[in-house]
Amino acid sequence: MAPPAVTPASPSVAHGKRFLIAWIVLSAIATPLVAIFLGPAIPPGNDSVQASEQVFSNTVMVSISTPVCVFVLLFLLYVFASFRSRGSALVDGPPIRGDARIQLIWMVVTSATVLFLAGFGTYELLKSGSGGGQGPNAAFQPAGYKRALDVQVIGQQWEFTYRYPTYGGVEVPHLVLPADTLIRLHVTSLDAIHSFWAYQLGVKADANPGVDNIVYVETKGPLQFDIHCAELCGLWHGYMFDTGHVVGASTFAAWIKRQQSYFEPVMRYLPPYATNYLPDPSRRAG
Amino acid sequence: MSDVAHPATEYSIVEGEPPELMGRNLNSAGHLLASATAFFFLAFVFAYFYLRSLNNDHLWRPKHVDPSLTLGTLVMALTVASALLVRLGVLDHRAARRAQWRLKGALALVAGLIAIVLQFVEWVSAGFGPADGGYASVFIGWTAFNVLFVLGTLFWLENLLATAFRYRRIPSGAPAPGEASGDAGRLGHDIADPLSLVRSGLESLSFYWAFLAGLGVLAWIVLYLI
Amino acid sequence: MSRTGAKILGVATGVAVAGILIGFYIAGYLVGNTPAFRPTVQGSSASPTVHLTIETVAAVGPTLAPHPDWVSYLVRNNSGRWERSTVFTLPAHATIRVTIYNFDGASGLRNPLFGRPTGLVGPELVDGKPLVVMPPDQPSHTFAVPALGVLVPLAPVADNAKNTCGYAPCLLSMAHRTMTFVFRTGKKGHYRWQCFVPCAAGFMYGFGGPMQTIGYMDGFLNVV
Amino acid sequence: MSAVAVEVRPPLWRRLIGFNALTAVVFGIGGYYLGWFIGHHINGASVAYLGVGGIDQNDLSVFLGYFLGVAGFLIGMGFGVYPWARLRGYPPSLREKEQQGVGRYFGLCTDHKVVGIQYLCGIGLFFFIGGLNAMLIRVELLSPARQVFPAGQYLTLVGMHGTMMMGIMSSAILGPFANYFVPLMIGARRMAFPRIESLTFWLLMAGGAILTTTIFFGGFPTGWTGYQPLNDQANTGMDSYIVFFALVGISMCLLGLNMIATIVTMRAPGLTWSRLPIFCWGVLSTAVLQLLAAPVLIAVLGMAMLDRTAQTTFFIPSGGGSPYLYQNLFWVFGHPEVYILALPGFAIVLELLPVFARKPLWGYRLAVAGMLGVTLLSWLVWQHHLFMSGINSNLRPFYMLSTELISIPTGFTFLCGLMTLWRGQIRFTVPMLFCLAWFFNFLIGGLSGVFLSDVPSDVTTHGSFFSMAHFHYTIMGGLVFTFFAAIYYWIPKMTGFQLNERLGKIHFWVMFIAFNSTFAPLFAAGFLGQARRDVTYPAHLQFINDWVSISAFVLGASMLVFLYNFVHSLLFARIKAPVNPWSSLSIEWQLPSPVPVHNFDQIPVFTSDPYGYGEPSRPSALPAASPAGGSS
Repeated sequence: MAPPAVTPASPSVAHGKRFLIAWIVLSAIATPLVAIFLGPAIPPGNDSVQASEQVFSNTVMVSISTPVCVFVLLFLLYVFASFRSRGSALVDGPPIRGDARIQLIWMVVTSATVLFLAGFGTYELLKSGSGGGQGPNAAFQPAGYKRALDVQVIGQQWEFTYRYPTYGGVEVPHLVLPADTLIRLHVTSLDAIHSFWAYQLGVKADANPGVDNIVYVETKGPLQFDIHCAELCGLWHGYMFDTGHVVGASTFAAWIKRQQSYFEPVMRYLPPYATNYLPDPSRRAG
Repeated sequence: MSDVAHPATEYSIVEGEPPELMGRNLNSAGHLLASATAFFFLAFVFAYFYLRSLNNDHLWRPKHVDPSLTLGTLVMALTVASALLVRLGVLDHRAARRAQWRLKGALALVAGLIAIVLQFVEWVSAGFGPADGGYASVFIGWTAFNVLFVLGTLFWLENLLATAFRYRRIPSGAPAPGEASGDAGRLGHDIADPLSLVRSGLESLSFYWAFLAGLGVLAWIVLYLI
Repeated sequence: MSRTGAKILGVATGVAVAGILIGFYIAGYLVGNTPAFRPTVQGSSASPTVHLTIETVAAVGPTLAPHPDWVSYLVRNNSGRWERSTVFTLPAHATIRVTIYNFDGASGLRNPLFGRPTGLVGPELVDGKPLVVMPPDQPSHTFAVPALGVLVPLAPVADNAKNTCGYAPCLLSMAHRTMTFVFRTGKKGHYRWQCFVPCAAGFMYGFGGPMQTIGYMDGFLNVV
Repeated sequence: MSAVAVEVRPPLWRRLIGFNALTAVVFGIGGYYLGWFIGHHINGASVAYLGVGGIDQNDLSVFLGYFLGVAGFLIGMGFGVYPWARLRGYPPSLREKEQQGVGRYFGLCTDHKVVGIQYLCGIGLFFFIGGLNAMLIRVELLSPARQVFPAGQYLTLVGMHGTMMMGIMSSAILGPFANYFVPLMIGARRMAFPRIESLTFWLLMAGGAILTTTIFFGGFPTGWTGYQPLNDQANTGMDSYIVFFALVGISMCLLGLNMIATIVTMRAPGLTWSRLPIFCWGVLSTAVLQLLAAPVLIAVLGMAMLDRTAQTTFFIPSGGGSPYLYQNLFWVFGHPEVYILALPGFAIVLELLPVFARKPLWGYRLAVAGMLGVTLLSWLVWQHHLFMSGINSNLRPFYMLSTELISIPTGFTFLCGLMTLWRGQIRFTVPMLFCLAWFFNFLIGGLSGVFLSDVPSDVTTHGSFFSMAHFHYTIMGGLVFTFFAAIYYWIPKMTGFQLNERLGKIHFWVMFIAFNSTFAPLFAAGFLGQARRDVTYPAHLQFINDWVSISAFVLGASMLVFLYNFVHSLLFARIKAPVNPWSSLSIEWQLPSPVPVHNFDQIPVFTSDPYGYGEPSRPSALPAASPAGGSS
């Protein structure tokens, strides 16, 4: 059996008050520091409106996380320093089995935080789509979406190609976008599931076969950005990357003209532009 | 050194267990198994309605994909009948009408087996293959896995029937013969009353089999009627 | 003491068995490595030139691979023999003159865009004639290096051709089409190349098996 | 056994013949080839897909081979004896003959304590194989472009690591520790279904072996999620994945069923629901998830199997199916699965803290509510894995909310754990260190999870190394750390021998530091644009990746420290452990070490929960006054 243990006399120090004051002070110092210095440094940067919104979201997240993080870590450190068992004798702590008040406060605080986060996320999401794939029929569209330039992103094993329906449906192997324009990307796939990730633009949308996954992005100034597949799609998934460009309007016009003329011969073989293409799995000569 | 156990204890002393424990275990197992089964077929129900709502490439259900309603209804009806018979068998067993339970149990087993045979007939005569669109896929998948579950349950039923037949001459409550556990290497026997265990298994089986038959009715409604 | 000895022996055996298993395990992964083929380099080191001769076969045959009926690329090595390697070591900023003999029939492209050759120096010649675009039902395969922008569709052997090649190695006396083209390697790096035609029949979407195994329809250009 | 004269042991070769692991392996291999030949007989060399054939891929023969192999394996293990007896009408036996000696660890044994130790070793084996895969992955990622393993092999490594860890480790606590200690904690002599208990273990082992054979079939390219239609497209190596995960699913489902039945029906007198040890509550909630989530996985894998063999088109959009169907169903299983991995961690932490803080568990009811809340909410969040997939985009706010709601019940666990420490008399033993590390790891994991649950922040982090680091913090930091806590805590009871405390502390500190040094930088790597499962990455991330790789090797080395400690302490040093080295009040520590076969002379009667530290009425369980059999 366990040796008889001694319950220590009730502590004279107001541990709870001491800890709470330390937490509030530390959080009050750390949170603004994190919000001002760390938050804006979190990628993906400010190269598109959506990317900027993500940075703002990340800043809010990391700022709210800071007091939580400080609370738990400080609590652990405080406990380690104050309540370690000293000496070799086995001593029992006070038999406290709970405290309804603390439980209630904790529930209220965590629930409020969580509800705030969910509300904030929803607001950010509905404002502009925030750069994530939102499928063919999202209820909320960003302002001015009717004037957006349509560009189709076609994932296939293992390359992205792009179609510009407003420019005769020309299809090209590299992505170039005009600057300062709201763009509606229609992401789809011809075979497995891919994910179109334009890192600096803050865009990620899965390419599913037979699905028109729409994502809005509003470009800013000229930019070179990385495109990468972010959903495992087979052997060359790791090599399914490319570099895209955001260019001025005149450069874009010249570029699209060059593409139209180079890919003119293949235009008559391309299927008519559609929001998705269903490949026929049985049509193979073998 | 310890109040509750010592390293070396006569094993035979600790052997006895409260006899109703097996019944309670089987009862809870029957319910848990039923809930797991429900989640299993939930996947197929979801697949049915999901693929139907998407109707990709208009291949949800081409015209010729139309399994025989007659055979489907027969399969369903036989399953339900079998479950009913088992339920009635339980009532017989409770009322110590053991010969009648054995008869109903055997009939239930036969009904279940015929249902499986008819299911095979339906697959062979369906006039469409698994590759003919979303409905065909769900139909084949759902019925195939249903047959597996039904087979397992019928095996359970057969076990109880076999025990009931084997010990049909032993009066209820009497100790079982030495080979009761079926394990030749075993010295003693731990089963006081094999027929009481048939009862506990039967109660549990009856619940599960009724549940599975209910899932069969659901499958019939979903796959044939809507 | 002998008990301890037995235990030590037991643990040592365990360690040895584990070591051997781990060795086999890692080796199992490494054997998938296709040996690289290094063609001879001609010309000055400032403007090196490499000639690559490649053939595509409908079935690689029992002598060359563990999967005899997989479709595959083969390369003519420096001693003139056909070798199943798809990893080529090439110099940087070099001119690569490629000849591809295609012995396979038409499969058809999923994306018709890939019927248009891109990224070449000069035109792609099919049996000596320059190619502008290939209709999407035609190509057997493509030779594509996306990171270099290179894409070359391969013309098929006609369905009714006589003397078709069943499996490798195929002789030039058999029915085939010849593609010649020139491209330039860029800066140093590892470039994957692949086929874009769903040519691996028998698999969903034609992109399984050889299409997803290095050494058949996929490979690397190690530009050094 | 009763008074039988000392038996003369038959010679070794005689003991090897019979139902045991050796026979099982032989039968398993035989069964595989039988199935393989049947499959080829039915289909020839190739499954003709949609009428187009000609490639030597016959998935049917591989599946049949695996199924008959597993059947042969189980029959060889002795699982055929019972159904065969039942088929002929013999009634069930409550206990099979208990075996003696080392042999019982290599066969069907219905003693829950033997199964617990089997699980510990078996899971440990596959944990090390999975860990070795991780080491190989990090070798590959030392360089941004150079290929150590060819691209396809790399994907197989990634897939095997993920699948092995997710599959095998979902029984990491429930397998060894719940099987061993739940019957003890609730005052029972056995699990409700001892044969099923053994079956879950051997199914898991058969599955692990099958997954390892994927190398011979060309591996599989899909990672642990097995997304369609890549899954339909892949080599026969994919079949190993499907069979493995289906076996794991069956094993998990039965394990959960057995646990629930045991806890519900077999509690000793006086052990009311509010006296149940918190570990049992954690096991119960995990078991509920296992019981209900695993069938969905089995069903969706069944569909994938039919797609690959019978050529149905569940997941092929141009055949009337949809890949979304797979994603939905997989994550309906997949998210509860994540909590199947995390909840036992909560349970271990809350169970161990009172012992080492010498205080009652703070807020017992809140802790239970937290676990049950997680159990419930984990069913409502699965589409947050599909935030970027374009599916049901108008439901994203709901899934965002439900996902973030989970942090409330998780917060209960934190509150209860932290408040148990408050004013305690904390002893920093090795198990306690691992539990305390859980707070740190799960804090980071949980906070990073908030980024992933928020759609705008998720855009960049989704599918990147950020999410990978997140779930390693929650699963490795949450499960594996508590797994080791449980090992260090309970091994003295399971074996009767002490583990070396000094080595344990070295293990802890190396593991803790290396773990954080491995996964913390990966948050940055993800934010900087490194996608998961990529064999390449941008060149400017090489420093981070090299740092991570080296830390990962140190992390791997820390496991070797543990292994050395384990083998050395239990085989060579063999220092007898005190019966109750931690002075715990829990009932398993009142039993002799190792626990006798029958557990209890008499079924105990419980008078309180086992957390009465510092309270005057200490004993939580009394020996029953009446002889055995008088329970409830």
